[in-house]
Amino acid sequence: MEAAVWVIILPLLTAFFIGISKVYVKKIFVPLVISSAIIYLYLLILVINNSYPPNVYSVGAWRLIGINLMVDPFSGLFLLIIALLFLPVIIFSVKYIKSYKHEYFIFTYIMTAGIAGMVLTADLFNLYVFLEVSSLSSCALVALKKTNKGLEGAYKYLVMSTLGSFFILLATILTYYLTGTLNIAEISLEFNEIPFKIKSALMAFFVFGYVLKIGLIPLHFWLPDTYEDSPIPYNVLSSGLVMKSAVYALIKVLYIIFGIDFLDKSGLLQIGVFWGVITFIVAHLLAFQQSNLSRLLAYSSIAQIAYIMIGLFVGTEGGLIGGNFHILNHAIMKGTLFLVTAIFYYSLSAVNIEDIKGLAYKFPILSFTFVVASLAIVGLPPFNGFISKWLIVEAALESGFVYAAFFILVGTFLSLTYYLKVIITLYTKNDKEIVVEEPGLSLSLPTIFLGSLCIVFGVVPSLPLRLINKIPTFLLDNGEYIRVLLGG
Amino acid sequence: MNRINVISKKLYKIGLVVSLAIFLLFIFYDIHNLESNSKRYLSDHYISEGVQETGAINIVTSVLYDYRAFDTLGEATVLLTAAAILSFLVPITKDKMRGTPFTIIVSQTTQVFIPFLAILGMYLIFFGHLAPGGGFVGGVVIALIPILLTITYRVEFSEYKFKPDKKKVSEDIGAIGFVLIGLLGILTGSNFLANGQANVSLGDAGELISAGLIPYLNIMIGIKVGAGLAIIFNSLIKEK
Amino acid sequence: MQISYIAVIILFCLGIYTIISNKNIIKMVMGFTILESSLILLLILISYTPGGTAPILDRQYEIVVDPIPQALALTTIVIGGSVTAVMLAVTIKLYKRYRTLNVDKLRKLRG
Amino acid sequence: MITPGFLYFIGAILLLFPVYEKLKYMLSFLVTVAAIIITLHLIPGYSVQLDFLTFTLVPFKVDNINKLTGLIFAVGGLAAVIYSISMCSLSHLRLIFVFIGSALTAVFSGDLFTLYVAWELMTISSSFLIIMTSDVTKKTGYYYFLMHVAGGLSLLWGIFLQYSATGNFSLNNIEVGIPFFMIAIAIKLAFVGFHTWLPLAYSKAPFYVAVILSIYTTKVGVYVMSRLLSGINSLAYAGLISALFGIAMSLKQKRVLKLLCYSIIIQVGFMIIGISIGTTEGITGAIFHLVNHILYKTVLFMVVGVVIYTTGKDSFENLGIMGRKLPITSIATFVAFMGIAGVPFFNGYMSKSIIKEAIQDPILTLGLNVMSFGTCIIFLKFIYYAFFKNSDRKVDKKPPVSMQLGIGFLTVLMLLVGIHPFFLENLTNMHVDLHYFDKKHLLSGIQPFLWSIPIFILFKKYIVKNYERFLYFDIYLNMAKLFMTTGYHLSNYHDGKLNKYLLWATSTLIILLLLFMF
Repeated sequence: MEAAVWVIILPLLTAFFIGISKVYVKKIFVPLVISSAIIYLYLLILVINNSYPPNVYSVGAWRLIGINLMVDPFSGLFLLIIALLFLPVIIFSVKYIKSYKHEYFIFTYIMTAGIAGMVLTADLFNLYVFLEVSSLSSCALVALKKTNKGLEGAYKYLVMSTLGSFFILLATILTYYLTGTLNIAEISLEFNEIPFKIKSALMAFFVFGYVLKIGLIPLHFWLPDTYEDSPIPYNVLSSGLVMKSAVYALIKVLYIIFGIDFLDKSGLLQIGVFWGVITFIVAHLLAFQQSNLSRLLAYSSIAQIAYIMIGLFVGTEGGLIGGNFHILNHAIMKGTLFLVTAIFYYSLSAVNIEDIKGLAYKFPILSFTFVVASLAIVGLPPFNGFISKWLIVEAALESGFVYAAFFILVGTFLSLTYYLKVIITLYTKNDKEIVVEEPGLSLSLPTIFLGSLCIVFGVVPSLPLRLINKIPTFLLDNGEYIRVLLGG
Repeated sequence: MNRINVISKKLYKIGLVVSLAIFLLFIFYDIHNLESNSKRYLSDHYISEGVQETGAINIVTSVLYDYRAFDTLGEATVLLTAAAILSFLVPITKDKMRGTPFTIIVSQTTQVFIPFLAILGMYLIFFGHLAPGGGFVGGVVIALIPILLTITYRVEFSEYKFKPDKKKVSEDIGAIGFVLIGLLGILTGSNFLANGQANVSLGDAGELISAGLIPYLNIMIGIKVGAGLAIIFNSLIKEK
Repeated sequence: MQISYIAVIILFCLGIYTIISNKNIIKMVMGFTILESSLILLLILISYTPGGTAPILDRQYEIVVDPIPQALALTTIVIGGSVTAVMLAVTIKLYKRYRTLNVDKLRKLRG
Repeated sequence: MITPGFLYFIGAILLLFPVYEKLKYMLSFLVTVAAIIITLHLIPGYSVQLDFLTFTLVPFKVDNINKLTGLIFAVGGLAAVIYSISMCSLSHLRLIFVFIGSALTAVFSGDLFTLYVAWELMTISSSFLIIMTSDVTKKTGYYYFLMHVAGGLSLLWGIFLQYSATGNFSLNNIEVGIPFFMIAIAIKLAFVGFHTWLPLAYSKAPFYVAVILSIYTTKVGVYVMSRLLSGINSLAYAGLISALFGIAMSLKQKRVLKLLCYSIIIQVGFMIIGISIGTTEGITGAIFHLVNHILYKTVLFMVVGVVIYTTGKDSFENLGIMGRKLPITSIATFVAFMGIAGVPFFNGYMSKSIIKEAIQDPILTLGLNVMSFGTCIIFLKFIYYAFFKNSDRKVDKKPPVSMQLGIGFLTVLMLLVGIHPFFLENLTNMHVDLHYFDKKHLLSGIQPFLWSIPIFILFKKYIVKNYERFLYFDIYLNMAKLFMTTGYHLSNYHDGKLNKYLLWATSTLIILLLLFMF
């Protein structure tokens, strides 16, 4: 299982080599980036294929006294998202990014490495370190354009993510103090003897720290700010991976370390579902008010994350499947929407919704992709968003969260209001002569690829569900996970 | 009305912080009352077996560069990221640092200091596995050289002596070197960043050439941290 | 309970208070530094064993303090330093653009 | 076995390839005709099963009722496509194909899941049809889409309740969530109170789009109602009220298309009454009425379309162009009028008689007569403007052959059904034990028509008059305003002050700690 560690170090090495190539050999830059991305794709597929049954890779061969990487279906899903998003975004960015190209790629690769590390590691402190790697580099990407808005967004992001990290660190240190170990499985075993109150306090710190990075209301404010004036291909990775990796870490910590019984007893499941409902209602209301396209999509991201949180906090098998499927789907759908937005920005620097008026007649295929992705994200059949929302609602109903299930449907309606607004603007004829820079194939092909996945996963949901169906066993029953990690 | 508003806001903030403090006090008190001293088997293992397993006398170093070397890779990456952010956020135009005129004493002392700093840094890096110190500390000391140059002779001189590009490249080389040394483990049929497990000769504990790959990892981190901190400092100072 | 843990709590809450009540960006960064140092202090405290020596085993010692938190503290210092450096850089940039250090004046992004 | 709905989807995909003008005609013709042939040869009882996620779905199931409905949908598809093909662009044609295909899928669906998917596909395709056709329909399309998605979500919620209670997706035995099914169907049916989208969409959209929408949208609602909610007797009165509302509104309209829209609401009232009775006869009558309604209402829409095509506007005065210059159109208008008025030997008579026969309640019988009477009055106005009022409008251009073909085809079918009512029964093996042409039925059928003529002549000046619009109140717009203002206030709270945000964050932390620790 050497590939697991390569998933983390290959992007790191690429980033370091880009740094060197910037100074000495500028010519190899594009081939280096592309070939590394392709090899990375191959590695990811290799690891995802081996994710079931889960296996453990021990860094430094120290087994339990060192740091372990563990590939299970849950992390396999996130690697799948990286596999689906990374190569298209890299191909897209090679043409799209014009200034600070090297820095952009350095940070993107480091960010991907950080996310891969977060997803694979089975060590609490290592999780924190990789969290910092990914959030610091994504903060750099927010500030990449060096505009006023970009810098302001970066500052707000930095403040928020640092605050969150400190609480996570505090909880990590206290966990070490209580258990004397940092391995997730051992912590989980030790935690059985810890009193309820202390565990709840630790959980509160973990939840607060990670939710600050996930962005549930009212901890969401930095998120639209970071999206507004950052390079748009980064937004694809941000909404698809950076936010999701925090979701991953939170779920892993909660389900593996604390265990589903404790979550149920402490009331976190109820609170989480309620929090999710509040979040998506408010986010939809706010999204309707936006005039900036990226900001609108950011608020929509918040709402979608809330759906995911509901699915994951319902605490049943169906909920976990639905929530995880929605994680994948949201990454694809939002990726498509952002890439189309990026093409509009590239072609005629369209930022606001008004600016894209009439573009449907200039870019018929891209607009169609946009329509498909937005209908999918609204949750209309026969696209992928519908299937995952269906699963979430079904799970919520099954476990008695009737209000949540009902409000998800209401939220679907609310999200249609603003997406339809954008679509109609897109299809309104514009008399103005617009000068358009043609996006080449390297821009439109990745977009269309992601857009077509919206339809494919909607019609044949069994493709990703084959992987996702295996996730709940390892989360609902943390004994299984612990057994594998401890090598028993 | 406005005044009351301000005061109540302030009181609210203080209330929040005080309640947080009470919670923390409560939690710490509870934790302290638990029997937690028995939960030290991991560190006990490091202390009792660490010297044999890694060959390093300094257990902190052996934790940093062997047991938990993957963390170190992560934090090196954080540092590299920070250096990269700072170096691209600085403007292209080179503003003069507002010169503080120093007397000759300062500049002369600096000249005397620099070799000692270099020696100290080297020592800290090379003896990282034997004595307090290590790559990070040594790197910081080495980074002091360009920092001192910057403070005393202005940024132009410092950058003339240590070219920014060179610093960036050496930072990258440090990081790459760390990963490559880690890959040695894979080449020898063991795992990434394996040291003793990969049949690297650990030598006798206490010797300079011992502890397998740890000294080399220390060197790489030293290069990286030195170059990175220099970049960070110069970038911050270059801003008008 | 040792008195030094109260120092950790005080530092931590001081850091939080500095962050949420100050409008000056630099002071906010200072708040983060205070927060970070409180956590480092906590790490060192939990590694401490009464009568223990530093974990450098040039000969056999009776009691040795826990080396892991010290290693973690080193990592935390580096990460915290990096974050602080980035924050300061962004602050400098922001000051150049907005000509103010008042955080409430940074209001280009809203809604 | 290929299903008719699937065939239309394939047609839509085939139309993706840029084809010659001729190929477009041929392809559409082939697909539409093949759909009719396939539907004709379906055997009741045939069904297809499909495993999807954890469910076993029945995406295709044939019985007598949906075979007939599917057949008339397919026939309507042929006529409508022929009618509109010369005007609409390739992308619109594709959307039309998807729309017809999803309507056919909905009709033949054997479980709630497939029904919902087809239902939403209909919404999506028809909304985009409205949105994309012209620049004046954007807001209409927005309204239409939102209304229909609200209906669709209501259906979905009903399905969820039903599924969690019973554990299957069966179309029969709806037990839980009936109010939600009702709302969903009411929106599709343009029931009074939920009808606001219908006049708006049909009058703003281009006429060929209105023709296609009028064939399927409300009729799918009727069909689904017959499946899910048949036999709820109280709904019959609701249908009556809806129809009376439709009569009152349609008398006041200035535009012919709007008149036709409100008349749809009246006719749907007939079907609601038939379904709510719940007996086999009632449902059969409703479905037969659906068939007849599609025939004559489509023809009327097509005729108005010809008027719009030739004169550019659908005011009542412009109807005057009919007459000798447009022979096919005029004959079709006349036949459709007789059909909708329920005059014996025309097609509406047959289904109205069946419904009347099935009713036991005297109030409903009276109501039904009033409805027929009102319909006659409304369409006498139409006929008056078309044939009796002197008009100086000139026909500038002749309608294309394809339009006339579409109208002619449906007119012939109407005459066939009217003269030989057993034709429909034989086609689907649904036999109603009724002698259409005995004295009693003939009398009761012709009465409203005969009464309406003198009354129309007497009250002509009130009926043929331009009323000002006196009432315009839309509760949905007010709800939208509430939504907007709430959002506006919320977004004002996000004023970019980091200190405020940090305060929110810290408060959240304290709340979390309080929640978890106590």
